[in-house]
Amino acid sequence: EEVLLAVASNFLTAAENLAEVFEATSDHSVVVAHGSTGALYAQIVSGAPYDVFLSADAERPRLLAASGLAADVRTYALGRLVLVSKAALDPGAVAEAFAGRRVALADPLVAPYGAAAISAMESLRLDTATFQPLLVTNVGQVATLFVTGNTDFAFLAEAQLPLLGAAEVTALDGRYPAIRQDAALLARSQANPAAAAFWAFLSSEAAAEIIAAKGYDLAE
Amino acid sequence: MTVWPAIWLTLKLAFVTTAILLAVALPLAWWLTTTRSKLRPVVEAITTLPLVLPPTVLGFYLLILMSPTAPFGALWLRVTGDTLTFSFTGLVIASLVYSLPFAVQPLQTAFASVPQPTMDAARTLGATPRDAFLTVALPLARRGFLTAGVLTFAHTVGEFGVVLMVGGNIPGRTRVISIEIFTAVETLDYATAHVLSLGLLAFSFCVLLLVYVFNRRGGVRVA
Amino acid sequence: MTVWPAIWLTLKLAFVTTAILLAVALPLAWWLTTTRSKLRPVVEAITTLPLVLPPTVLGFYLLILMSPTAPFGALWLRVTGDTLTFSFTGLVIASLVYSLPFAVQPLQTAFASVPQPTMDAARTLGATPRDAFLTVALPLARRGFLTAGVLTFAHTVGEFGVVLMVGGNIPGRTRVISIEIFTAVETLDYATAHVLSLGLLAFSFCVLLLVYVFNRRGGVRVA
Amino acid sequence: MPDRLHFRLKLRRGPLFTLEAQESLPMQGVTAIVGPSGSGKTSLLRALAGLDMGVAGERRITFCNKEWDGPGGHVPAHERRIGFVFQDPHLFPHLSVAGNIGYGAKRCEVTSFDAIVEALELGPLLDRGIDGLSGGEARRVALARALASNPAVLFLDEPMTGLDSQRKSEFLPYIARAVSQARVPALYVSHSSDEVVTLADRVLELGQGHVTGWRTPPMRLTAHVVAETGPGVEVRLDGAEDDGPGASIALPLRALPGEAVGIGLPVESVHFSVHHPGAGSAIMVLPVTVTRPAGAEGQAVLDVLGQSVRVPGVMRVPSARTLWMSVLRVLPRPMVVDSTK
Amino acid sequence: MPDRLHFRLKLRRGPLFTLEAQESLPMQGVTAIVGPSGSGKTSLLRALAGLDMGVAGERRITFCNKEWDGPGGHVPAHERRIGFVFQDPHLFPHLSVAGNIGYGAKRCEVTSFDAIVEALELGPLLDRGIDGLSGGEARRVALARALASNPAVLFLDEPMTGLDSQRKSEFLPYIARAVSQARVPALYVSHSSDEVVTLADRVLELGQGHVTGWRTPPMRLTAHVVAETGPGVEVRLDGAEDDGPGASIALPLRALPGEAVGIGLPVESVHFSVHHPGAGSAIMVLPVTVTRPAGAEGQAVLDVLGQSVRVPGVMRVPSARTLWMSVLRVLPRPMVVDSTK
Ligand SMILES: Nc1ncnc2c1ncn2[C@@H]1O[C@H](COP(=O)(O)OP(=O)(O)OP(=O)(O)O)[C@@H](O)[C@H]1O
Ligand SMILES: Nc1ncnc2c1ncn2[C@@H]1O[C@H](COP(=O)(O)OP(=O)(O)OP(=O)(O)O)[C@@H](O)[C@H]1O
Ligand code: MOO
Ligand SMILES: [Mg+2]
Ligand SMILES: [Mg+2]
Repeated sequence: EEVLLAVASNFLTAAENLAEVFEATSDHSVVVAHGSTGALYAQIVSGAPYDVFLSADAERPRLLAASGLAADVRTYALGRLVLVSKAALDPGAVAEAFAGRRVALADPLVAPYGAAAISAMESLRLDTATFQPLLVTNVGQVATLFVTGNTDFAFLAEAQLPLLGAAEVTALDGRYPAIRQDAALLARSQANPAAAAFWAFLSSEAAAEIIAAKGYDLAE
Repeated sequence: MTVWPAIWLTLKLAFVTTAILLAVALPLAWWLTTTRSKLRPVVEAITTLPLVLPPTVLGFYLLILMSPTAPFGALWLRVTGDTLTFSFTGLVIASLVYSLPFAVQPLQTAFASVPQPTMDAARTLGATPRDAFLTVALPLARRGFLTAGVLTFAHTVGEFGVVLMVGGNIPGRTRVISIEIFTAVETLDYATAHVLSLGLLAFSFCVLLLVYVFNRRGGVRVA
Repeated sequence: MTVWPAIWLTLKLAFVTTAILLAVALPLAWWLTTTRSKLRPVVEAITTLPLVLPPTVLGFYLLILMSPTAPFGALWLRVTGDTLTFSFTGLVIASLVYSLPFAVQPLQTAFASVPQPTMDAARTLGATPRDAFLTVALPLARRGFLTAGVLTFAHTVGEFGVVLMVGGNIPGRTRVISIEIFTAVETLDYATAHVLSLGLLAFSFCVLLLVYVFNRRGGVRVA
Repeated sequence: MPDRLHFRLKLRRGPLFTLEAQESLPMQGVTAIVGPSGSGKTSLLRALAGLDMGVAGERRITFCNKEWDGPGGHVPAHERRIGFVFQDPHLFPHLSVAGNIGYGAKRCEVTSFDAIVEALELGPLLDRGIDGLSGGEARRVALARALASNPAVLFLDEPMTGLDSQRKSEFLPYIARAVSQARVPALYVSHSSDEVVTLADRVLELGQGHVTGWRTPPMRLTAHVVAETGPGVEVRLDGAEDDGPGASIALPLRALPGEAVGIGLPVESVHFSVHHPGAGSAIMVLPVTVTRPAGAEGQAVLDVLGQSVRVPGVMRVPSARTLWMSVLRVLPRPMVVDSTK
Repeated sequence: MPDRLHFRLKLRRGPLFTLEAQESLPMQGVTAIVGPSGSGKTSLLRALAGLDMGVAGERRITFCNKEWDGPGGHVPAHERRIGFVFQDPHLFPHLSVAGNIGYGAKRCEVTSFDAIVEALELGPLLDRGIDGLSGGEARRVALARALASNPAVLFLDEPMTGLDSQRKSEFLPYIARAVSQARVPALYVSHSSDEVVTLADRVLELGQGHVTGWRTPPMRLTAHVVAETGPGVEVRLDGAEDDGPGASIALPLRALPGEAVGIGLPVESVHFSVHHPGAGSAIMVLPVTVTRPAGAEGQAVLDVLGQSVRVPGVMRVPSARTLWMSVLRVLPRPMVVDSTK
């Protein structure tokens, strides 16, 4: 049997790790689709045949449950937002560093990490008129812009850092509301044994280890 | 990340779409070229519409139309037990709409340049309209047929926006090459992006070069 | 969410691209039609390439090429003080590449169907090659010119994949209609999606209908 | 009752031209259609063939008792079995010369493909494409294509255009033979009086879209082949006496001894005189009795060796009872005598 | 030294045909080019015009001491000032009739646009598009277009195709006048002996891609206009005596009194006889002296009212010292006498 995961971009590498381990320990297989949280949610609402949705927020899984599309919801990780730059950054002088430069972030409308980035900027008292914000659809693209040299600063998930290579990282702990990442077991997949097995695996010790190792906090 | 499922899926989609569209476009283009019906401009406009509309508009409407909650999508779900959105069948339907003008337009242009007197000659020689179509109009329009095939195939291979909206990017099911490259870039998997892009680039170039080398034609000369 | 900046941006992009491309494609298509050079198939293949490549391949290479850290992008940055990616200029460059075949192909087809004897007649009447091109080939190819213009414009309006990759969706700068619709659908803002899609649909349909009603032509008749 | 083609047509073409014609044509032999450029000859043939159906107007056509167009229905063009040679060749560009000729032949019981190819000297061209054919070559292919389609009637719109005189003089008799042997009637549009003299049994004239009447049919005498010579045949005019005038005329024509041959007399090569001109450059000098002088009632009628000949009005026949007719050139035409008669 | 067009050409067209020709043509009056279909007449004209440049081969052309093609360079087609009437009209489909005729005229000092339009009776068609033109109408527009471009030389490839005989007989003199008045020489491809007799000053024959030689020029007598009559003119043959034969011939021609007129004698309408035929249908009966009988050395030469006439080999001139020549039809041609001589 096969389980089809819809994974928010920030969690993609972690999900792939989880899938590997799950496939090794069960006789099920995993297919991973990814996108921004909002895009995946819209797809599910439009009938996309996902089994498990690993969101980057708590809101959308809750909406799914409320509309009966999700059979079960649980928090699987707490995300961490970071700001990366090419040169080292003084957390106190972010506004000066940003002035006139390009700053990439995910579109807050569809990506919770983008929404978190907006909160962080507010808490740093940054005026978006003083620099060039680049809004792209998800944190994966934010990373792309940074790596290809198309932006000087990027708001990313900590889990993405290993992909970037050389980069200066500024932690933003406390400057944004907690990013509670919930998972939803979709109602249409209750009969799918692979989905049920993965749902169980997600709350296992082994899974928690992988998630933590990737740069997430664990709920309580 | 293996790229073969995406390549296979893309080719399958392009082949199925091209085959169906050529079969549909041939009579349609001939009708548009020969009819004296008042409806012609309307049909012509509808046929051309997908060309002018952004893929996202198409994607949006197809998404609405094919969603399991819409009448058509619901009917499909009841009959086949499968949802149309985010499935291969859905992609084929979307591609058919999306690439329709690319099949119809070159054929129509080619048919329009079949000289009327030549068709008249065929008729006086005893050819029925159908016979004259098959033995004169079609052979004379063969370049248009080739162009229609190549364009439809290419356009389907290059389809992105519509697929992204009605297909998502589910590996092995709806993740075609264009989406795969997009995904590879997003996940900073430049190796895959390069392999796919370069491969497609080289492949396309070679195919086109072959087509053009073998398709030498007289053309106009001036100096 | 106001939709006007996106509409305005889209139209501006399409106009600029169409104007530049027609100017470039006209001599290029004529050269391709008349030349006897061995290079013709190669140039032809290169010209057609963007048609066959998924927008994401183009987007990927443009992203790499135009980035400020790449030689071309860096040069641009030094000369103009502006980066190419995520700017209107970058979008224009991407659109030029993306829509090139849509301008060249119809013109080439039209030029190829200009009869050689008619050009010969013009020459014996004292028309220089340039003169004959302007007064005979071009008027005879005017349908092709119109088609090239409409297709280029439409294709640029519908551009999505490339823009998504090299332009992002910066409101007022690079967020064109197709991206706006995509975003609206992703955020389940169906109201905006409907307004934009319906508007575009109605507008396109009317334009096409007008084109086709006024563009009545003889065509072939068989029965 | 002989077969006829009746038509009553009214068709508008453009703001200035209306074809409005009504006539009944015998469907035997060759009916020439003449008239100035733009008088509607091509329009008439196309209308009769059932092409240009889009143009509204009156349209009644009956061919050999079969209604082609009318209240009773409409026979589509491809069922009319018309061997149409258009004013321009309009060959199929995607087919070889042989493919062009065979196009119609394939769609019916094949007639004499090889004979046609030979008569038109198309053998060496058969495998070629039609690109690069010379003007006359293309024209011959178009002719062969129409002839090979086993037509019930031939519509020939200036079919000899661009053919050299040598080929024309070989090919006109060929058409004459085809028409009489296979009993395929023909409508023949031509501006050439030679062609009309050679082929036409009657001449219909058009002017500005209307039938303006029948012209005097071309002058013609009948003769019979007495011997085959190397390059052609020797014929004797019907009514000629042994060793008398017209007893032995050499013609460059393929025919069998005993066959009937029409001897067309081109107006511009017939010299009427009151005295015998003596030895000279004429092919034959024949005694002529004027049966009816030209006058108000119509053209002059002559008796030539017992054959009656009507003289077109343009000729100035001297007013005398007996004349000499010097014929400088004849245009022969084979005639298959109807064996059922 | 008179102006000439020298050429030496070798061009392959297809696997079977090679044009390999070399000749020097006087660039005065009309040079007819005749030959069977496919002999290379069109190919020759196109090569001389500098079209078909892509085909390799030898190419040396000098026109009136100016090198058109050769080691010294290449004059492009549009600078050769050739009024080319192609075998097919090839009109500009996007222009009106007037636009077509004016196309060349706009590119040079305009010559007699109106006169040409009038001569070809194109007035009523001027505002029309070229769609729906009849075969003859299209041909006339093509002719007018070439004539109006103020050419230095005319290349006419069967230009009278599809013209009715009425219009032909009006238009041939028009071309003759244009050629002689404006001193525009012409190369004239034709299969029609009438056209050749009317126009040609000399006749070049092609066969299978080669020049096969010069033919006997058409028989022609000179005359002068003595009076204008209503429909035409009355001319007197040079050398004719008052009230003698040839003193007064009516011709349907526009010309001014005193003008010279060439009287073409079509072979098939000239009757030589030893006796005077008496009153008859001939336009004129002239006494003839045989200066040189036909024989091994060549064609017969006759003396007609003091004018010398060479008789083509095909005619059987009776062997006698003096003959009568009955002329049944003449083809007149205006001749502007060279005033510089
Ligand atoms: N579509 C049209 N629009 C306007 N006029 C037309 C159209 N079709 C035909 N005509 C006119 O109708 C007239 C008759 O044309 P048609 O071709 O029948 O002449 P024709 O007798 O065959 O002449 P020709 O001997 O020159 O071939 C011409 O004057 C032509 O210009
Ligand atoms: N591209 C070509 N390929 C093959 N053969 C060709 C090509 N072009 C011309 N020919 C041949 O060359 C020969 C001469 O053609 P051309 O048109 O010069 O003849 P023409 O003397 O003008 O004949 P016509 O009187 O029939 O017009 C023809 O036999 C023709 O088939
Ligand atoms: O992982 Mo997200 O949904 O792009 O913030
Ligand atoms: Mg006609
Ligand atoms: Mg020719």
